[in-house]
Amino acid sequence: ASSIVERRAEASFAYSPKNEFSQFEPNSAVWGENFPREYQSYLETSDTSFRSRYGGSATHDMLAEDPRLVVLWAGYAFSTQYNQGRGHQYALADVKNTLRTGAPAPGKASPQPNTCWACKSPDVPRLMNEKGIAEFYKGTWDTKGTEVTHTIGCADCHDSKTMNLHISRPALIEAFERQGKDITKVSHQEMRSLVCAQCHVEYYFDKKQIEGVAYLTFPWDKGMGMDSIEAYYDSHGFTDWTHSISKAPMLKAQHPDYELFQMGTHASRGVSCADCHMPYKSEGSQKFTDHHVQSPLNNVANSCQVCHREETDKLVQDVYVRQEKLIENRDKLEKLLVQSHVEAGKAWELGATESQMKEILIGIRRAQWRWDFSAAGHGNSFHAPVETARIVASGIELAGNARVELARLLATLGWNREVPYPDIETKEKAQKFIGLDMDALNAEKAEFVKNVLPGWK
Amino acid sequence: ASSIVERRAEASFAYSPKNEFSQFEPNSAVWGENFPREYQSYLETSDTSFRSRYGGSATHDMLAEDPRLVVLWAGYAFSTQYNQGRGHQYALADVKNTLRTGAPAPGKASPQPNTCWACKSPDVPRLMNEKGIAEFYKGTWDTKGTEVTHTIGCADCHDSKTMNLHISRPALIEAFERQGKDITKVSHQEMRSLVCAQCHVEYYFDKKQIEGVAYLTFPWDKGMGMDSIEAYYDSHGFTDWTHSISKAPMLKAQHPDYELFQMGTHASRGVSCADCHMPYKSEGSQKFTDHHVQSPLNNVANSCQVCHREETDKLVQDVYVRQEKLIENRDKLEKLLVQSHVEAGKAWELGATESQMKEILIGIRRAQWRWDFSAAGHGNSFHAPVETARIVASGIELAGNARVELARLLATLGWNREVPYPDIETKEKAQKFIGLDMDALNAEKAEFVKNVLPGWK
Amino acid sequence: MKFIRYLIPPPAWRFPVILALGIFAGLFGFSFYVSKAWSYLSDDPKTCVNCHIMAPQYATWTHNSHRQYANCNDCHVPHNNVLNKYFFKARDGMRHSYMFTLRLEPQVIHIKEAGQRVVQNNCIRCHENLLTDEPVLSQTLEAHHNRMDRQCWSCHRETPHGRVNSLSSVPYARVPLPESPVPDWIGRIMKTKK
Ligand code: HEC
Ligand code: HEC
Ligand code: HEC
Ligand code: HEC
Ligand code: HEC
Ligand code: HEC
Ligand code: HEC
Ligand code: HEC
Ligand code: HEC
Ligand code: HEC
Ligand code: HEC
Ligand code: HEC
Ligand code: HEC
Ligand code: HEC
Ligand SMILES: [Ca+2]
Ligand SMILES: [Ca+2]
Repeated sequence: ASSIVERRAEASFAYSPKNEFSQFEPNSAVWGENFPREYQSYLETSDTSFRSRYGGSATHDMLAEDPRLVVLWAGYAFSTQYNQGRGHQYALADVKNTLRTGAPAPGKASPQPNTCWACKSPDVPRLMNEKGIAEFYKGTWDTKGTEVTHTIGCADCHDSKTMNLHISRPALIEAFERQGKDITKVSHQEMRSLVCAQCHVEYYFDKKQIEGVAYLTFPWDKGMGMDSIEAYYDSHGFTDWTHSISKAPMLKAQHPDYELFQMGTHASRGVSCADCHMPYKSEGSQKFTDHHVQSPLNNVANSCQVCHREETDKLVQDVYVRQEKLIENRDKLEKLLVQSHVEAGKAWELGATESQMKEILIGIRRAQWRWDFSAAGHGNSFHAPVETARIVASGIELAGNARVELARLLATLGWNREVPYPDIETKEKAQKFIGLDMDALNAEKAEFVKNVLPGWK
Repeated sequence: ASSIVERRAEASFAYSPKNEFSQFEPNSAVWGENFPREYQSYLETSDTSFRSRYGGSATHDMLAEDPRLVVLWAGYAFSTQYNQGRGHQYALADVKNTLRTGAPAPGKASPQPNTCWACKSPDVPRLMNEKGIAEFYKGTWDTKGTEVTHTIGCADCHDSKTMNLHISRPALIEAFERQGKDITKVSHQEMRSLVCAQCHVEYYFDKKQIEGVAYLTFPWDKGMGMDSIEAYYDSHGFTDWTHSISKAPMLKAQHPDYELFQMGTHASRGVSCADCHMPYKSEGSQKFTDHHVQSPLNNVANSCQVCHREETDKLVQDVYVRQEKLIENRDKLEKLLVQSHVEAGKAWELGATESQMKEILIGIRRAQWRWDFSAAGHGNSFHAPVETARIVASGIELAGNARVELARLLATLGWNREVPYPDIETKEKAQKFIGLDMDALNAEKAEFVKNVLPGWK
Repeated sequence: MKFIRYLIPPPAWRFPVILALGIFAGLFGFSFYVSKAWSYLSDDPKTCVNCHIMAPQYATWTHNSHRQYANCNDCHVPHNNVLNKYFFKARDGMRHSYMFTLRLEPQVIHIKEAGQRVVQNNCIRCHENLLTDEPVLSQTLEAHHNRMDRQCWSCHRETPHGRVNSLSSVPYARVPLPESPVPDWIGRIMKTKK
């Protein structure tokens, strides 16, 4: 009986703020004192035990699971290391430990700019407020190692006075402005996705606007679809890197989660990211948002089943079936891309001219852009399966056409048979094939971790 | 609750007039006297006014809308005429008037067997009952013209005593048996789709089992998916026809509506064909099944909106968006197939050998099978968009690979450039390109319509 | 009488037993009072909302056309006979209060199979006229059974609770609705004015 009394009391109980702090407080523990439920669940993103068929918070070494990726990214840092993302607690640790940021040491700069911190920490808005936006991005990544010290936290998504959701990153606001949209006018439900869209989006570093600054930019001026973004890059003459085998002018897609999600059924029904990845939860009569941001497959009851009455198994299968059907063809596209790169490499070897290669290389760029756009968002196959499938199919077509042209060109150059498929059975073989000296890279990084990182705490 | 219904039934039995008829009564008007609401709505399938973006009951001349089809079917009757299906009232008229059944005349047989009547009339179960199944299929199509005279009707789907749904076609029962399944054990809800599966399925004519009989067979022994059916045909060494340009051993897919529907979201949630194509309707205080079988887009309120609260426009857009995304890539696959056929034709012309062509032609067969499987079911893009997209993408990959091989082979044969794309802008040009004498075919058919058809009433 | 005598404790135990029974009765009464258990015997929907966790269902029901015609018990309790009605209620009530008190309730409540059968029969009970078609009925019974063998809400998915369903899905709903939108004091002032 006393518990009934207690539980009726809960209904009228509310928290009163205990702690005062500023908007730029980067330490989530400070915010957390006022909001213990949210804070406790937020800390759970450090749990790495859940693994679903293709996702989850356990680390997947993507290059080991699929060594073709190494060849697709030959000449680009992604070929050295690429893991599937895990919980927000690891954002900072992972950007420091990845080979992609290199091994800065006294007198030796990181190959990456400070822009790489942009989506990893609430110190970012704080520093931007202190120094200015461009000034923050400026310089190599190692130069702010001592200043960016808190992983993704409350200040990234919340207003400190009202605890309303807010946008802390200029790139998103700027992208809205350039599209003629006002981000302050969006609905509460849209905010429940837009806070994620600060980071879970395709981006590039615009180096043309401000001398010496890799300015974080979302390429949405012509729209957020795969084709519109490609058109944007084409019209800006933008290229991420030149492929080291085929010499194709490549684009890299990074996690276009928000963009693709919008093309799916759930978005069209007004469902937001938080509905699945941060569902509401009630403890007693206290309702709060589960801040353990994670794969909904680890929490089907509170995410999917709020809207769907099917059994857990069935809902999980829904997700897997879509992922499988998509990945089957994405894998084929990957193979075609490996072939295209090595065939183009062969053509150069046999003396092909720039003008003979031009159209072919553009075909490869476009095909791989499609592959990457579909693959880089780890939720795409479920978020928007039909659009993702459309993108994959159009990539297969482009790769096939490029290979027909390559076959004709190779024949002209005197090579009229198959170009052998490289032996890239394992990540190690693939990295060797593209000419990486992994031992050296790993050794350097170990030095960095041992000598430099401790000073960044 | 059921006891109340029973009591009311007793009351009704007492004074309602009844018509007695047998299971083999082919005339729906006779059944209709007992069931006026169902009969009236059944007659509405003669309305041809509704046209949706890709479907509806208005006739679409598919070859005129997309002349590439003519080339894909070169050497096969479908290249002469192919329309999108319309209401059940027209089943008989359309099979009689299509060029595909040829122009039988005294002394001149139809190119088709009696099996072509199988899905057009309730005279079929009646005749099968009288003569036997194989005996019914036997002989050319013109030989039963005087006996098959009623369009699709009540006896096709209903038991005359209980009015329960029943299966009137042996092909479906046999297919279930060969799979080790018992069709008499299915649930009522499954029957609401299985009555449609008597006709809306992929089929072929098995000519090997019984001498001289084109026995209607559903190729499901290995499963109902696209790949399983292909494996079935391959293992039976079956080929529908040899393509007249490429000489590829082709398969024809016909309306695999039921098979693909099963791979979609709605089927996985237990929704049946009748739920959308024959939804309940209420008139006054009575609820009955709307027998105006048609595109649900002409009846969104009673089909979609009972389950979905969205606006009509939004639901219609859902359908169109999926159709568009699918058709975009299916069109690309179509173009690749036209190219493959003409490139293969060129290779033969330049003296290619059987052994050089073999694998390539199998590639073309498999690619076109995928295209046809996705295109022939007019509802596929909505019924199972993700599976349909998977099929299209895998077709594009196969066609691309075949073309790479063809490019290498053509180069070997001394032709190292593009094979010109044929001028097939219109249906007429396309039919001319593949060597059809349409004037002759149309004139013959007109004769048949004028002289023979009147005797078939 | 003999049988009652068995229940009477030996003299030495009498006082503690009476005390225990008293406390027990008192606690029972208290629980009964605090949890408004008496209201279980009524058909008033507010009964169900005694448990705040029933709020989503209450809120959605009040926004559905059924609120005028069907209360919770019209759907969720058997109506084929009176005994069954109270038996079902008692059994359900026991489980619900047990789970509620022990905080075993899931975030998202799912109706159980037995409950589904009850609801289905109640849909049919009210809508029977619509579901039967005289001309058809005069020929065959089967068509009617066929029409009722699927859960009505597999098509009528929004009836009556909508589709989004979780303890936290209708946070701001007024549950239960105020007795009267006119506060007492206004009534009083208006009366005195007259
Ligand atoms: C616009 C926001 C944004 C920017 C800018 C950004 N990242 Fe990330 N990063 C993300 C997101 C979102 C993920 C999670 C991706 C996923 O779903 O796995 C991520 C994941 C990572 C990971 C963990 C997974 C892995 O790949 O091993 C590393 C490391 C990383 N980023 C490094 C970098 C580096 C280096 C840069 C600069 C070149 C950078 N990030 C720039 C948003 C960003
Ligand atoms: C400030 C940038 C930022 C914001 C804001 C952000 N994310 Fe992330 N997110 C990341 C990064 C970076 C990672 C990868 C961390 C790693 O692997 O080191 C990540 C990882 C994830 C993961 C993978 C977790 C796992 O267990 O595998 C999910 C799911 C996710 N984010 C969803 C969201 C959602 C939903 C939102 C909005 C409610 C959001 N994120 C907001 C940067 C961000
Ligand atoms: C990745 C983005 C993200 C981060 C980081 C984040 N939140 Fe939230 N938070 C949300 C979202 C989304 C909601 C739901 C808001 C809504 O629906 O109004 C929310 C809601 C809240 C609420 C409102 C009550 C509730 O539970 O719904 C509080 C309080 C809150 N968060 C506190 C915190 C604290 C404290 C931290 C840091 C420990 C934090 N949040 C970190 C996204 C975030
Ligand atoms: C906030 C509500 C909500 C949540 C949470 C939700 N869904 Fe949905 N889901 C919908 C709606 C609305 C639709 C559109 C169809 C409809 O109207 O019923 C839908 C459609 C679907 C479909 C069919 C669409 C497709 O892409 O084929 C699947 C499958 C599905 N959901 C599975 C899931 C799974 C798995 C989860 C959890 C990871 C989930 N849903 C979470 C509301 C939701
Ligand atoms: C209807 C439910 C639903 C919504 C809404 C949704 N997601 Fe997801 N998301 C999923 C599912 C299911 C997965 C697959 C998880 C898996 O494979 O374990 C996923 C995967 C992810 C992943 C990869 C997680 C991992 O384990 O690697 C990220 C990141 C992600 N989603 C971000 C987002 C963002 C950002 C949004 C909004 C723009 C969003 N999601 C909206 C259901 C949803
Ligand atoms: C297994 C059942 C079945 C068999 C056997 C069958 N059909 Fe059909 N037929 C259908 C169905 C179902 C449609 C409707 C297709 C649609 O959705 O458009 C149809 C449509 C048609 C149409 C109208 C659309 C058009 O193509 O112009 C004609 C004519 C036709 N069939 C002729 C034939 C001929 C000739 C044969 C024999 C070679 C045949 N049918 C064998 C089931 C069958
Ligand atoms: C006896 C064979 C047969 C049965 C049984 C059958 N169909 Fe058909 N159906 C056809 C044929 C043949 C056509 C094409 C008629 C024509 O175009 O001449 C057709 C056409 C259609 C069309 C196109 C109508 C339009 O207006 O465009 C739809 C939709 C359809 N059927 C759905 C169904 C459904 C749903 C069922 C089961 C409830 C079903 N059919 C049962 C043979 C059948
Ligand atoms: C293409 C298949 C098909 C044809 C042809 C057909 N029916 Fe039906 N009929 C159905 C389906 C499906 C149902 C729904 C049965 C169920 O759910 O139990 C139905 C239901 C009925 C019912 C039960 C009452 C109701 O309305 O739900 C009657 C009576 C009936 N049909 C009479 C007829 C008559 C008379 C004809 C001929 C004029 C006819 N049917 C032709 C498929 C068909
Ligand atoms: C297969 C889907 C389906 C099932 C199952 C179903 N219904 Fe319906 N119901 C419909 C459709 C479609 C209509 C719309 C008829 C109309 O408005 O003309 C409808 C109409 C109704 C209406 C009238 C609504 C109005 O606006 O007038 C009531 C009441 C009803 N159904 C009750 C039930 C009951 C009770 C059951 C269970 C025995 C049930 N339904 C099962 C599809 C279904
Ligand atoms: C008998 C019920 C029913 C009918 C009728 C129905 N649906 Fe659905 N629909 C569902 C269910 C159940 C789902 C699965 C998602 C869920 O659980 O909410 C779904 C999913 C969907 C989805 C998402 C799946 C996908 O393929 O992306 C769309 C879109 C949709 N329906 C549109 C329609 C349209 C348009 C119609 C009418 C032509 C229709 N539905 C008719 C029950 C129905
Ligand atoms: C959830 C709703 C739904 C279900 C269930 C469903 N369909 Fe459809 N069907 C549609 C829609 C929507 C279209 C597209 C109509 C259009 O484009 O006008 C369609 C199109 C069709 C067409 C082509 C009609 C035309 O206008 O040419 C046929 C034939 C068809 N369906 C048969 C079936 C069969 C057979 C089944 C069961 C195996 C089935 N459908 C199940 C919604 C459904
Ligand atoms: C003492 C608190 C309490 C009261 C009062 C209450 N419920 Fe419940 N109810 C619960 C709990 C706890 C559950 C979840 C039990 C479970 O999931 O097994 C529940 C589950 C349900 C369910 C779904 C599970 C099932 O048994 O099928 C229905 C239906 C339901 N309640 C109806 C009602 C109705 C109608 C009333 C009013 C007559 C009512 N409840 C009053 C606590 C209560
Ligand atoms: C018109 C009939 C009807 C009325 C009135 C009704 N319910 Fe329900 N109730 C249902 C149906 C149907 C379901 C099953 C919903 C489902 O499975 O999606 C249900 C489910 C529930 C559940 C379980 C939750 C779930 O989604 O499975 C609870 C709890 C519940 N009702 C409580 C109530 C309460 C409390 C009231 C009165 C305020 C009420 N119901 C009034 C028909 C009704
Ligand atoms: C106590 C009697 C009663 C019960 C039990 C009942 N209904 Fe009703 N229902 C009604 C009445 C009366 C109306 C007319 C309401 C109106 O006209 O707005 C109605 C209206 C409807 C409608 C049309 C309006 C709407 O909300 O869409 C549907 C559909 C319906 N009921 C389905 C059901 C289903 C499904 C169940 C069981 C879960 C059910 N009913 C249980 C009495 C009842
Ligand atoms: Ca990019
Ligand atoms: Ca066939």
